[in-house]
Amino acid sequence: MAEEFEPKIIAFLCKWCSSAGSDLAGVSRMKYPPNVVPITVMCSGSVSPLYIFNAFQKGADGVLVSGCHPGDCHYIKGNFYARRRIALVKELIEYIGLEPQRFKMSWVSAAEGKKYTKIIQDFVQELKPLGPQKKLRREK
Amino acid sequence: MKKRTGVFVCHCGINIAGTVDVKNVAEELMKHSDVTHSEDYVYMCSDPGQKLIENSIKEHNLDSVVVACCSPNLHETTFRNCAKAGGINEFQCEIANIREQCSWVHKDKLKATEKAIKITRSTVEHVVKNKSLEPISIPVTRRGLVIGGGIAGIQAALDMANSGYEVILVEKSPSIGGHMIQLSETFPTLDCSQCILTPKMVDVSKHPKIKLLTYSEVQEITGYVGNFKAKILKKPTYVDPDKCTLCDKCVDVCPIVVPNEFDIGLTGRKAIYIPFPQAIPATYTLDIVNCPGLLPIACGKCIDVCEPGAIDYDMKPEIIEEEIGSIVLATGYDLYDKENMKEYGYGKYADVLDGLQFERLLSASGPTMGEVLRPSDHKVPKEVVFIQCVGSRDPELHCAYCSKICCMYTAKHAMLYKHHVPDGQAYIFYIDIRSGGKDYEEFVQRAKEEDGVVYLRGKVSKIFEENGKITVWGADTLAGKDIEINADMVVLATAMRPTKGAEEFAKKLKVSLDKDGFLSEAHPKLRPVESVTSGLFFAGAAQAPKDIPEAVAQASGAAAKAIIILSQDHLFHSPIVAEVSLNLCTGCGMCVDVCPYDALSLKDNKAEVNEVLCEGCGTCSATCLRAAIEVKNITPGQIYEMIDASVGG
Amino acid sequence: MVNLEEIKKEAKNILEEGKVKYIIGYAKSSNALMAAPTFVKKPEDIDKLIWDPTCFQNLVKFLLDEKRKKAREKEPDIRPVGIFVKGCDSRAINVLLQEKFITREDVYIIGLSCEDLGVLDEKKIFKKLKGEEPEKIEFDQRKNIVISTKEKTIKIPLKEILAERCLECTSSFPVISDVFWGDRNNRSPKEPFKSLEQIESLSQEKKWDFWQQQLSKCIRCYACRSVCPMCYCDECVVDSINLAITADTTAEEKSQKIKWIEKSPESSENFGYHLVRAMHLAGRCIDCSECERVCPVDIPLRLLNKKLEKVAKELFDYKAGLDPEQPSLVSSFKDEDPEDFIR
Amino acid sequence: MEKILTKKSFPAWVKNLQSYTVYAPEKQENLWSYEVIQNPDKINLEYLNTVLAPKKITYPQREIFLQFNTSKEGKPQIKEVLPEEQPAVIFGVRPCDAKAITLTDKVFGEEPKDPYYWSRRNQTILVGLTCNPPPSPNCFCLSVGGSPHSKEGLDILMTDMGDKYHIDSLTKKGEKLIKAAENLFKPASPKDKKELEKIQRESEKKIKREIKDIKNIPDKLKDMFESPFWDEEAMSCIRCGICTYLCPTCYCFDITDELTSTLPLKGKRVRTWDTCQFPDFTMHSSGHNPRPDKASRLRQRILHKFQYHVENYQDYLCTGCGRCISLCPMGIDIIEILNKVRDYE
Amino acid sequence: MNENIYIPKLAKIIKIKEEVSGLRPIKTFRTQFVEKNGFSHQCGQCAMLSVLGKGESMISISSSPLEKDFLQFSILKMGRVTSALHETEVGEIIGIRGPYGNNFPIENWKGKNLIFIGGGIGLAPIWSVLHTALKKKEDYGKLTLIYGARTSKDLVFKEELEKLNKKMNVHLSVDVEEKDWKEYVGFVPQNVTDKKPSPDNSISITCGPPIMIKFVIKALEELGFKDKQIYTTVENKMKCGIGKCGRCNIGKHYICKDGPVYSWAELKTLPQEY
Repeated sequence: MAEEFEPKIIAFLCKWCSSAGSDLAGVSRMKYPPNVVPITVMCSGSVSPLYIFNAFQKGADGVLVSGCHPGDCHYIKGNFYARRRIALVKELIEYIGLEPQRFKMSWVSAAEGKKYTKIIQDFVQELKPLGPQKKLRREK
Repeated sequence: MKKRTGVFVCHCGINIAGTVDVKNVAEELMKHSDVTHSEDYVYMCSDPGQKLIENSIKEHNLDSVVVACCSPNLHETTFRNCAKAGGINEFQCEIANIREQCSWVHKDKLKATEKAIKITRSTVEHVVKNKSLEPISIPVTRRGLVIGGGIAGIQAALDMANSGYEVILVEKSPSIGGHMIQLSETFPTLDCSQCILTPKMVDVSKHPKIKLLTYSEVQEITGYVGNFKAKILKKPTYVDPDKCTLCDKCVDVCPIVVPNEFDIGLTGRKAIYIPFPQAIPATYTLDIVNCPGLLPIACGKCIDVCEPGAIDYDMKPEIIEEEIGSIVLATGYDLYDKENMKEYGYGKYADVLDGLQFERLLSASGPTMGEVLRPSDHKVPKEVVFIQCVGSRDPELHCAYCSKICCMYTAKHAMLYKHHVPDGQAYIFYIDIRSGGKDYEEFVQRAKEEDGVVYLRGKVSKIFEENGKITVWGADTLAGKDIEINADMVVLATAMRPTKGAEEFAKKLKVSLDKDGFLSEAHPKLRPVESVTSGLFFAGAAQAPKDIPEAVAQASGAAAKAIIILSQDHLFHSPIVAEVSLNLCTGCGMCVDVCPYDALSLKDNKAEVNEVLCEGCGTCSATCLRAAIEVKNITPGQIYEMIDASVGG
Repeated sequence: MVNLEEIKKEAKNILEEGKVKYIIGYAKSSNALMAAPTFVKKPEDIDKLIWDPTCFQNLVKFLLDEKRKKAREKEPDIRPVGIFVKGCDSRAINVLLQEKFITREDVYIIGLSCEDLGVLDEKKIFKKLKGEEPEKIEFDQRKNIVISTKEKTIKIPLKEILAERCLECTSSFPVISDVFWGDRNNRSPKEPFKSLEQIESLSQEKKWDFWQQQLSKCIRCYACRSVCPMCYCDECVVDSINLAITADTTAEEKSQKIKWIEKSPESSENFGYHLVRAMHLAGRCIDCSECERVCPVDIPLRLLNKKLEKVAKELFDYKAGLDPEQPSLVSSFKDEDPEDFIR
Repeated sequence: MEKILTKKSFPAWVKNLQSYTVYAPEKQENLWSYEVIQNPDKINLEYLNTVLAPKKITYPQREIFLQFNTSKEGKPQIKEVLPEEQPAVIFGVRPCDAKAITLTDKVFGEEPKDPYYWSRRNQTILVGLTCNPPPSPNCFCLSVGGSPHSKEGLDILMTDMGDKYHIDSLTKKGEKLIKAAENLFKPASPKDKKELEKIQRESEKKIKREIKDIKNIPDKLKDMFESPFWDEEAMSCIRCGICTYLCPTCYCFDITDELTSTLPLKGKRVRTWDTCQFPDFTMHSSGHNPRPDKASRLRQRILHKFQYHVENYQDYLCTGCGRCISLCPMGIDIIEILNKVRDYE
Repeated sequence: MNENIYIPKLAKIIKIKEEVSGLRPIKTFRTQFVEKNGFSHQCGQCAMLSVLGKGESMISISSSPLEKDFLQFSILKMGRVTSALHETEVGEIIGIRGPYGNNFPIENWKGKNLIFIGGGIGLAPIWSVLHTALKKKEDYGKLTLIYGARTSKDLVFKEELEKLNKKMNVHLSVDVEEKDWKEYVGFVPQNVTDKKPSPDNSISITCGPPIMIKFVIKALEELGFKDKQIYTTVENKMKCGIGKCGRCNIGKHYICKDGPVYSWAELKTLPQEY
């Protein structure tokens, strides 16, 4: 039997909220699938669309950008810029026909270990039926 | 140059090693061309573990280190210090979080190991492109500036000065004292406001470390934490305080009478005046707006009678430039403009007063020498209606917020009224009573029980004057009936607003304001006295409505924060800051728009980073269309490689 | 009405007075259906200038050349350059002003309203001609185009062959100018984003098939970015053409340049390029649709940029190029920006 | 060997060429392009100029040179990647495009030979079609030594004669194609030949554009290197790659490494088209650029085609297809430029 | 089919020497082919060096063709590939293809005095011909080297230069005055004018930054050198090495094929596009 498809997910987590939230999930020993590799950035506002496209080009099956809730940004308003920018990326990605499920944004505070766990669990579940992302992936 | 990176994989007992094959992680990482050495150990953070890293650095001549262990929040500092001890720059050490983000959240050892390898490799990619950095050192001008001479400003200035730092205290009116000096007695202890404040005012004036600039306004603040420059406009008073003997002759001869601000228009003052008897500095101010003119032909009566020749019509505005290290903003509050409160007859009927006016009526030094008399006919009012929440808690028409102090001062007003007019009757219309605070609830109860103040829960629907009485229509929602009171006087607890002009002033200082126009603190819980701008602190009602003890407490807090800066020769700032590639920058200014710290500006058509202000969030870098700006040690080039490692390619 | 003779008179005046360095306008080219940019330096050459629906090009692009040239000169002539601009072109000038790439003093804007028309779509004409080659064209009363081929002369109502963007244009007159001809009537097309509907209505897979087919044609001649007045970077982020290298750029810096996309015209790389370009034009694209016109392999690039124009309008109420003082789309936000897509 | 093939039989002929990959012009939306043909019944030879010349098949925009694989220890592996053996026939090659292939043949054929080019080229059979009428209003093949019925570079030249094609087989490769379905062809009669001559004569008359006295141009250009002429002509250039990428004769390329994995390091070295019109084409890694502006790059394009190549190979590097004129977004017209050069004083 | 000219041959780095440090570092690499092959070069030729994954860069061969055991390259860290080369260590394997270009016509120079004039890294291509001449000293007349760099720290082959002094005339210079510098201070062309090499029966070979070459030639002309007595090498961006990729041309010449060695007589006739 063929092995079940395991999606590869890149998660850009802001250092102050979402990364701390994922730490909390760890400290609380919550369990989620190991498909996500986190890349901690200073702020969700620093996630350039280039990172997202590049992750897909390099073969990510899903990309998550996660930051502090609006108003809670460690850098005051970085996540507001992120929200606008990511909205554009999301619309564009959908418009060119990439499955919209492959790209997500979330607000995860440092206290939301549970939410982070849930987001990853759901993300993996949603990606599994889609199979590998080949549309934007570079030829190997 | 190719790096010589060491990778150190921690077992954390079974915390990591239970789920992650740490040996395998170490082996896999050895395949990386920049990894010179790789090993695992049971507890990296233990003394022997740290020693091991230190020794490996020396033994293998490493120039960078990745420790794969727990969250960087826990041991980043530990291992960076350890790297430093090994002789390499602390920024050449990065933490791969394979515990919280890996071993603790997974069960499948094979997959967890695979993920741990990716995380660690990603961190190696991060560190190999790290630059060695040194914290940015900022020299500090060890002198403070306090803007606003009310109780908050006075307290902050005294605290800072008593810690041994020079302080400049700037007050826009002719005397310090603020609103507190206008008050009669203070809740809940009913001690006299002037009695407790005047000594502090005197302290300010006498303090060798405090430079007091009254009748002055800060026009511009430039620079950054530790190195601000302030431009202060000192308006001319036309009176030389050194020559003036306070003989009062000038006031006697002055023909001009205008409403007295100190008594909120309940009395008049001359064009040359002392704001109030205990004013600091104790000197006259010639109010140029109301004076007929600075020409002896126009009037010149005061100059004629002034024997010491203290009056000088040629006095010019003066711009004073000061260098300071930290700033406390205590610009205070104003009461809600009477223009907005027409429905209560305020400004229309002489016997409808606001809280501050009533304070003056109660004050022993007030226009009535402490007797409660109606402004209209100087009769003792027998029935007084106090109305709370005038303009507050009314999101549709006025201010949405609670002005916080009105419940207490209204109780105090009613109580003091009863002390002055024992046979009078005090009614208070309220929505609900907010008396959180030490001895506050007891105080309100005392008003109700001992002084028989009648509390009516409900709103007032109409106020009108009839036959020399002020009729108040209202509802008692507890009793469920309409109420009509024919009062002699109505006192409105009007909302507190930020001082007029605060908005403009905030813009000048690039301080952000909240939706109500109060100063916006850096964090509502954890940084309540700090502004987003480093080195700038808030005290008093400028930040939000607050009572005296709160204002004083915050002022001391702000002073302490300001002193933290002043107490150092140099400030150190994280070197993880943005950097502009001048070749690529086209000067579009989008980064300047998004920077929350005003750390970016345009100079010669290129973006320029003020490293001291930059907090390294990187929003500028994602906004820049040309990749002309990036944050050191977390550059797009690093993320690019980290993505590679993270997808396992 | 735009009167060419009046424009020429103005052009002559400003050249004679030395008010401008030269004028960038349109002249006839060897292709009857397309005007060519022309650079008039001498008053006696103004008769070259034309103004009709064949004036496709967004001449604002040439202001970038002018800026580069000025930067190289030791003692540059700082007089402004006169330039013909249509409604869309004027918005490009506004974006350049907004991004401080040019200053208002750099240009003398000769604003020309398209009024109720616009420019031609060559492809639409070719369809009508069914393979015949146009030899001569004339415009009849601003209503029809009269095309003579070897075989015959046909008359086509202009509305039928106007460029798609002109049919969806909401401001067909320059929003910024020094001199102006024509009317300033705001158009309000019923469906300003109609051209997007067809793709938007497709399923995800069909959308992908469409774009995959379109973008795999790309030969990366970069005409789209070369013609775009908003693509003024010396060095494109996705494709480091190293123009920004100077004598003091260190080897380290050069070697660390990121290759976001490869030179190979593979699907992934083509998508990489066009997606990033679309993102970079979000809130900046002024829909001159030059990118689409110049594309030799007919990729409907306008539909990419137009989509983000629509998103910007609908989600953020933002339209590019209307006001040089407004902050850019991505360097601003509103508290109430939508976030229903965020968990 | 001259033969006649009825149009009806044409698909049958193509069907007999199963051992080849068959390319022919195909209309995709609004533009013509050479594509692999699955259904010979659908070949339409009444086509205009394709946007990309058949050079996209003989000299594809991207060619993998080699694959590599390295590790921290041990020596790197390099694997040569030559194009697969796959004989191909291209139908409907315009004589100008065929001539262009002969020009690139010379460049890539000069020692040392380019192995990638030749492994494709050796297996490609070019079946041309006389241009009657010309496929583009900007055709000027006659001016550069070509003609609408030139046989140069072709293996077979077909000429449309109404309901039939005249098939002129020019090389052994061409013969082989005809032999694959010999029974479909019949010999051309003298009448056919006469008609052919007429058609060909007429086809020449249909070429509208020309460069007069082109012979003088190479010499003229020699003295114009420093001329401000180029600044003027290049004013409206936007430095895109259309003119060169679409040119059937332009052959400049770049070689770059592309990674497919970083640990272990794996990737490939590829050749891609490049163009003298891109600013970085000649930029040294120091930042110094011998051709720093668009004027010098336009000059290079013209001089390469009409001076340097003539000096090196005694032929223009231009076959008059007119693509660069038709598709220049700014209306830059090489014929006009050359005419101006000729008249330049 | 012949050998594929685009496939590099593997070569091991057997020695690395840091010549110049700082912001514009230069290292000399000695390489040996992993497998024997027919690679054989002549003075003045170049080779295409590969760092897999980074790309290729054309570098002039600085060792003499008479040296059969290794190939030597002196490389200024400049861009992506040269930076990667600078990161390599002894024992690592790189790719080499070539040799490319023409060569100095040293056979024709027999019996003549040779004057080598170099600036900075420009000594590398000269080094090959200089050493060849040295090895066959008897075939040539007087040998002179005039060489300079910005500062003494930027001079390449410092130790060899010292030894060279015994075998030929060596005149070093630095652009600006510095402590303990006993030789000439000033630009290389000035040093040429100062040292006044005689044009009689001489050939001068010069290489360095374009601006230096220009003024050296002027200085030589003033000293009476004829165009045919002056040789130089030129540089342009190269990719294929065999005159096909179309980018290194100056006029009809492709430097990788028809150059890089030119006599001033030839170079003068070409457009100034390098």
